[in-house]
Amino acid sequence: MSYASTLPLSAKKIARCRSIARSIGDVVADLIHANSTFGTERAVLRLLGFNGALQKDNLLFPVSNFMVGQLSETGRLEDGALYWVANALMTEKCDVPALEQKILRGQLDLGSLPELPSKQVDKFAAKLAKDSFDRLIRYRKQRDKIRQRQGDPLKKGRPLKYVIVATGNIFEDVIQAKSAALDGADIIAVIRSTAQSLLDYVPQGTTTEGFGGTYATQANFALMRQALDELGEKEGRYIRLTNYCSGLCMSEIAVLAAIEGLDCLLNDAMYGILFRDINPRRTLIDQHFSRLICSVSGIWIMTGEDNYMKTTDAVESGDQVLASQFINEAYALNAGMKKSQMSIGHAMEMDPFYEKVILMETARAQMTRQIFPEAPLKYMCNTKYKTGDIFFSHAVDTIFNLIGSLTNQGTILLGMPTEAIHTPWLQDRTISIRGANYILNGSLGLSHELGYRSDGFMAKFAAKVLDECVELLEKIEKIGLLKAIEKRYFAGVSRTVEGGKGATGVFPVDRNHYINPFFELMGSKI
Amino acid sequence: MSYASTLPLSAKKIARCRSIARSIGDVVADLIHANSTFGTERAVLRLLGFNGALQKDNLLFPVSNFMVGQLSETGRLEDGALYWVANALMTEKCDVPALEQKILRGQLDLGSLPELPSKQVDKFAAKLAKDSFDRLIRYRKQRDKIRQRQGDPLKKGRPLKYVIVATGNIFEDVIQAKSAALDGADIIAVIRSTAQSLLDYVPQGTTTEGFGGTYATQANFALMRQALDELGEKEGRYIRLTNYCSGLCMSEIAVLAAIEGLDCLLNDAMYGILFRDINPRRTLIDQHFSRLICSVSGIWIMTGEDNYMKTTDAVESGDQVLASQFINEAYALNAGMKKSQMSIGHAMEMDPFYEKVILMETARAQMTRQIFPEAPLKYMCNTKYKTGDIFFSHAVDTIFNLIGSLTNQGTILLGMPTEAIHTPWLQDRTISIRGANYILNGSLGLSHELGYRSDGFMAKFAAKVLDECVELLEKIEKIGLLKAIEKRYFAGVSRTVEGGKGATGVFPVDRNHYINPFFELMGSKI
Amino acid sequence: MPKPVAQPDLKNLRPYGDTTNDGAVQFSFTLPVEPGPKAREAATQLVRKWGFFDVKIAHMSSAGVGYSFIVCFGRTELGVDFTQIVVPELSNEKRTYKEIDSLIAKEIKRPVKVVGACTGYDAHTVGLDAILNMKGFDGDIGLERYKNFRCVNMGSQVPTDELIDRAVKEKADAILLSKIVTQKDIHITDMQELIGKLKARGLSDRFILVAGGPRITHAMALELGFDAGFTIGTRPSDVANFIYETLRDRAKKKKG
Amino acid sequence: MPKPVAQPDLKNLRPYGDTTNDGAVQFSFTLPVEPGPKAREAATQLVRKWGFFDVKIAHMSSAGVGYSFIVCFGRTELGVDFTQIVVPELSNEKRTYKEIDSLIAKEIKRPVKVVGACTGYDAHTVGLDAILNMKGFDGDIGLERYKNFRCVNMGSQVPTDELIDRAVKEKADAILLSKIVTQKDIHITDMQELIGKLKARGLSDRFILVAGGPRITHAMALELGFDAGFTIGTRPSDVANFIYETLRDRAKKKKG
Ligand code: B12
Ligand code: B12
Ligand SMILES: Cc1ncc(COP(=O)(O)O)c(C=O)c1O
Ligand SMILES: Cc1ncc(COP(=O)(O)O)c(C=O)c1O
Repeated sequence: MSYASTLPLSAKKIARCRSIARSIGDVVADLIHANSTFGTERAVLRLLGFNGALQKDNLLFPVSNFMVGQLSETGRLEDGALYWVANALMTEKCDVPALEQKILRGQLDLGSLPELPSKQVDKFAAKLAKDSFDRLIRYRKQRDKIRQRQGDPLKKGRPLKYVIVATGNIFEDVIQAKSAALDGADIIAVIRSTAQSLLDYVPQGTTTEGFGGTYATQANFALMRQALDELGEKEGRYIRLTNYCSGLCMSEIAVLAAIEGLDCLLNDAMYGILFRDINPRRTLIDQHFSRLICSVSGIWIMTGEDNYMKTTDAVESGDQVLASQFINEAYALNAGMKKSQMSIGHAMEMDPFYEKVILMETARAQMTRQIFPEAPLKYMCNTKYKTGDIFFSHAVDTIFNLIGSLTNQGTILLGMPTEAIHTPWLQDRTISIRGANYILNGSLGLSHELGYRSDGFMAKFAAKVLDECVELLEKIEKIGLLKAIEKRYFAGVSRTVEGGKGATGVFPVDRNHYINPFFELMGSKI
Repeated sequence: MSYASTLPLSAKKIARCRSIARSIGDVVADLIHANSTFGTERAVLRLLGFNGALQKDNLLFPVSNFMVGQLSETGRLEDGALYWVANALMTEKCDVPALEQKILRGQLDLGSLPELPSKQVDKFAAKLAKDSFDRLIRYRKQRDKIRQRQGDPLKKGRPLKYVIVATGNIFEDVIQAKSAALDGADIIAVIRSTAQSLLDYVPQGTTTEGFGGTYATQANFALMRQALDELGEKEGRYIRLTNYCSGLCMSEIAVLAAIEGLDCLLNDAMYGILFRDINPRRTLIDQHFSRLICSVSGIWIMTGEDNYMKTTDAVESGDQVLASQFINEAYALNAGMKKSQMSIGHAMEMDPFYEKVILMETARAQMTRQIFPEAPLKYMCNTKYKTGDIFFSHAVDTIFNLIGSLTNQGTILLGMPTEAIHTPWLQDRTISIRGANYILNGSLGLSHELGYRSDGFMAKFAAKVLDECVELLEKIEKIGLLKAIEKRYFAGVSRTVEGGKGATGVFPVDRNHYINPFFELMGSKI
Repeated sequence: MPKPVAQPDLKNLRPYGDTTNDGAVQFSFTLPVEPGPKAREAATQLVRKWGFFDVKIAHMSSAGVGYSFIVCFGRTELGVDFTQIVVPELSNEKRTYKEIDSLIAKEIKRPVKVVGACTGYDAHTVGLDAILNMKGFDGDIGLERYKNFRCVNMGSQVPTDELIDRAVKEKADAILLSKIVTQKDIHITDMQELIGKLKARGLSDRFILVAGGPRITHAMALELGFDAGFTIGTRPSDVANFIYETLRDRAKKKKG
Repeated sequence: MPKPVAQPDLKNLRPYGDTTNDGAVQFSFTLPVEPGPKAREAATQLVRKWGFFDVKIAHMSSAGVGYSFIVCFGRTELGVDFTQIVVPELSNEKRTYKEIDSLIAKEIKRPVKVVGACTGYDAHTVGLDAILNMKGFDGDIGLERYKNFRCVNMGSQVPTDELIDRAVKEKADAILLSKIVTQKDIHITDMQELIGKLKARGLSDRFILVAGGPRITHAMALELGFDAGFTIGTRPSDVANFIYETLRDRAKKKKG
């Protein structure tokens, strides 16, 4: 019997997967090149500073939506929102806040404002973009400094402990988040209210009413960020904050997160398509811009492959997960992102009553670790097979934590004993974090102690996933990603190119006039 | 880095330990040769069939105690109880039940009965012993048959799941035991009432009042055995039953267990001395006879080294545990016991908050596995560091189960979430067994999948324990076991040769007249 | 000879720890005060106030910012009369998909049509898919694979009106509604919405109405106006059988 | 602008789940009936009867021979007035062993003598040893290692009379009693026995009486006639400090 510190995986096959994924990415590049979306244009506006809102239907309605509406009505949007903002600032001879005020007060319509010579406008637009970009860089540096000053737990080289808060009320969330951090959590995820991803605007202000989560708003981000910064300062341990960057406002959320100092964002190239029935083109275009923003802001993206195993059997769907990981990686590379920012997602979602389930889960986790060696992998606990037996649930989570430690995952999304019942109570998180503290401390160094048998069950299991992934990617390459999605290659879900929400928010750009200098500033490879 | 399926442990050092342990055993052999005890003689009586009782102080007082009392008062005991029973049966011309009746009715005093020629008595005594011995063998065969017919879970080669019941009421115990078995337990241990080990007689009858446990009586054994046999028959899975064979009635319990078809007995050469302050000579003599009985009855002995870590720090006391294991093994070999009957004990008793505690526990468990390859090791869960946090407790138990599976322990004494609070409720056992079922099923084959790094932390940790054990055994050999016990070599407890309970029950035998043919019949090596 | 153990008191059914009728219960909760003797006393008094005795605070530790996490145990004599409990139960008949298929062929004499959806903002389709999709659940094949079922699975986030429109259009025999998210009782609101809108459109008795989800009980579904409610562990054949039996019984009633 | 979160209601202190004052509690218990809709209903009614609302039976599974294991959640408005809770608390002063040693030297001016034991059939010595033995507990050294403590540790299973005899013989300042087993309230019985026998022998005020164990609280110890009770997590220096302070205060009283 021979053992080694790694599972035997064919380097050639891994390289083959990467190269197919790159070519799948190239096809999507054309789409992105030729089109933009309402979401992307709103994100541009937000980058420029248009983050105010007007009262509408008892909700605060963002000015960026309003502006894109004005431009789209008169067909001006195909030149890019930036162009017309630059034009307006020049005609009105005012700055962004003043312009925003005028728009909010209904004194100005971007769609009908007189047009200045395009050369001048382009030049001014470039300057505006550069200023905004510089601002982002300043935010990033400021954040880096805070992280360093407070002490970054990442440096310990151990999995970060990630927990969610989801009371629906940002003020309760703050209590719960601070408590979790004090108990030992490293990353706080504020879960969004059910179906926020389907809203075609970002709600505004601090909010106290959500279903199964709390609205992602700039004000909520700021409130939570401040609370965690204060705690981090006191405890001498930096606490990361994350939220969801999916849905119809993907890239806008990225902007707000960058401004408010979030550290990570749940962001996936296909999640919205598959799980939220968002138009595929809309999603693919938006994800690119959102990743450009994350990339330059030092924000980790956390991909959503864990979700695939919720609608398929995890034992069988390993190839899909892996294929998607390669695709997510390729798309992130297109956005100029560093591998160390790619928190590639996967999960422990097999039925705990399967024979050898612990072997299969370990093999899968280790395989993922080896294939994405630089990524701060995001490893998600078992959720689907959780039942109301909170004790059993805790046992499953304990094994999850151990596998996470053994296979050196970057971040472990801690399981909650009450996963099958309610969004976590304060004590659920306490129980969960105490368990994880025990495992991470007690198994320190375990990954250096044990070797994998080279001809064992685990080695074969992992090799099979890789083999199947090569096949799957080859099939996808042949028919194209969009066709593959239609044919249920991922998560057993079918979506068509024209279907889904937000399709009308995609528009072809006028390649001669359209400007979005952020692409270049942010290092887009597209 | 190199890995292997085992930890690198010096075979030479292991052999050295065994040889010292044997010599420590030889010294004790002299003690056993020259002495007997009240307990041993009562066990002889019980083997012969004297298991009735008389009412005394509202409790049933065993006839065997009464008979030993009669013999001891007139100095006849030094010839052995068997001798005088044979004499009585011959003078009275009756059988055992009739003789027992006469004694119970107070019609007969063994101490003053006329004495027949010793040759005749010896011969008849030999026949009596042979008959009793044959009866034991019949019980054993009957049990073997039941085990085989119902299906022995031992054959699956996986750790057996051991749980305790301890309501204090044998009828509740039966409900709880059957429930545990149905949930998946393989071995049921009925915990004895607090301090039964200090009683110098075995209580009689079914009992419903105990503190933290239920009295070990023949009737209780029978009731539980029947319940488990019925369930085993229905479920097609044999359920083992165990109890405690320690204290002042060590060998008597062994007899009753053999008669009533128990499968295992908690039985340790030193437990009574160290933890119950029972006289060392008394314990060492009794343990030998109890093991002879277990040996021929096919009963596993389960040794009590887990206890050492309760009064010392488990990280530091590995050498004591290992030394005691070697000594227990040597003593069991002296009783002619097969290694496959020696359920050598150890435990996972380190503070769960120690860094690398999981590595240390795994190394220890694997080391024990390698040193006693044929023994159905008894591996005990964490108890001392359990707190009232039942969730944390369950997490610790989950890891215990995994280590038990990984290192192929023979029996795992499942932890209870409520260990720090009360003797288990029905649901505590359900929770515990469900967790263990998950782990044992999910980690099937894990021990064949992972290798140990040969120069790692675990390898060094285990090697150090072995090194220290050699040293410790050498010191013990030099000063003798009894002196070593006095000097707190084990569990940090000091006991003197003359001190402790039951010392007066030890008496020198008259080597010319004393007979106990069971020694030979049962294959004693002493 | 001691008496054997007492029997469970069904007239005053209480929990069981290790002594029959001991009323033993485990609790855990969090108090918004720092741990310490005062919090311990508060916890003890609290559990006593809830009607428990033999209260043992087994664990108290600091949880987060100024909270105490408490595990405790207590006993009670407050039970319920089990002999008086009546709950509507679904038919106990367990039939295989083949049996159901052939019973439909024989007795209903046409394929049965069902339309299923997760309405409102609920995006949890796994439960409904488990019932409808070919693959089924727990080794029991889904309705789509029955010869005599025609299924439309509308998926998630379906507005109630669209579900009704589709059921009308397909001339469905049954509507299958899945509700997983229960926060703020949204599952009840959405179930009521279906009933209300059917009524408003005069379709109250048109379809067999079946609801399902982890927090749905048969009794509660009946109360809201559904014909059945299915919860955790439901297998497709349970649902198929219920629909078959209901159609059969309704046909009989019409005749009789 | 929405209002920030409510404050915990200390006048009616209730548990906290995820919304301040929500009264959220987790339960688990076992019912002596087979699982099923009837048992589920019984469990729901039971928890409601105990005064809880929003009762969710999260889990019910078969446990053993005819029992149901239940996990559930509920909410309550029944709280306690935290502002009215008063518990006797031990001195909050935390002193190191060196400080205590030198205070004894300065103020008591002689070594302090203590005799400790586990009485009755209790054989759990780890707790008492943790306080007395050199090694101590949790990084805090034991009383034996203090310069100004003289300790006798009688170990386990000590008859109460022997403990008193020894304390008299040693002219002890304090008796340390450890009680770990609590089944059938044996710890209370044994604690009362010590108090009773001391009284009978006219020694009621002779010793500082200290009890310890996982189910012992300071309040309960006071009630039974002890001077202090120590529970889980006690460190030797807590005990040393209490004994020192009590001796000091008694000396003062005598003088004053
Ligand atoms: C998978 C999952 C998801 C997936 C769903 C993917 C999909 N396409 O379904 C994703 C990741 C998308 C997701 C998202 C969210 N989820 Co979710 N999710 C789960 C999870 C882990 C498993 C659910 C599941 O699939 N169970 C397996 C199936 C087979 O069981 P089942 O649904 O009970 O179905 C059975 C029966 O109930 C019955 N049945 C069900 N429906 C029907 C219908 C009929 C007609 C019949 C006859 C029977 C029937 O039969 C089925 C088979 O036996 C649960 C936690 C858990 N373990 O339960 C949380 C959970 C349901 N989710 C939750 C939440 C809050 C969310 C989010 C709102 C979180 C957020 N803010 O982002 C989002 C948004 C979802 C939305 N808009 O609805 C909460 C709900 C809390 C509550 N009680 O309200 C849960 C309990 C997790 C938690 N503890 O917070 N989730
Ligand atoms: C170790 C142990 C044993 C060892 C004891 C070895 C020894 N020499 O002490 C052995 C194996 C012998 C044993 C046997 C039994 N045990 Co035991 N044992 C335990 C265990 C696992 C740990 C106790 C412990 O050492 N804790 C660590 C110490 C440091 O904590 P502590 O005792 O609480 O002490 C601290 C404080 O309480 C305080 N303190 C304690 N005493 C004192 C005294 C003074 C003066 C002061 C100031 C402070 C103080 O300070 C200490 C330090 O902070 C517990 C379970 C658990 N995890 O609690 C069961 C437990 C206590 N045992 C139990 C039982 C039932 C038994 C048996 C009766 C079982 C049986 N039928 O055989 C036997 C018989 C024992 C007997 N006759 O008393 C039950 C008690 C149930 C109950 N509530 O009544 C428990 C809770 C296990 C269970 N769930 O069933 N046990
Ligand atoms: C990448 C990603 N985005 C978003 C979400 C959350 O869902 P929603 O679409 O409701 O924001 C998830 C959930 O797991 C996710 O993985
Ligand atoms: C070998 C052995 N005997 C007996 C006991 C039980 O104690 P008691 O002496 O109270 O029977 C134990 C406890 O672990 C043990 O290990």
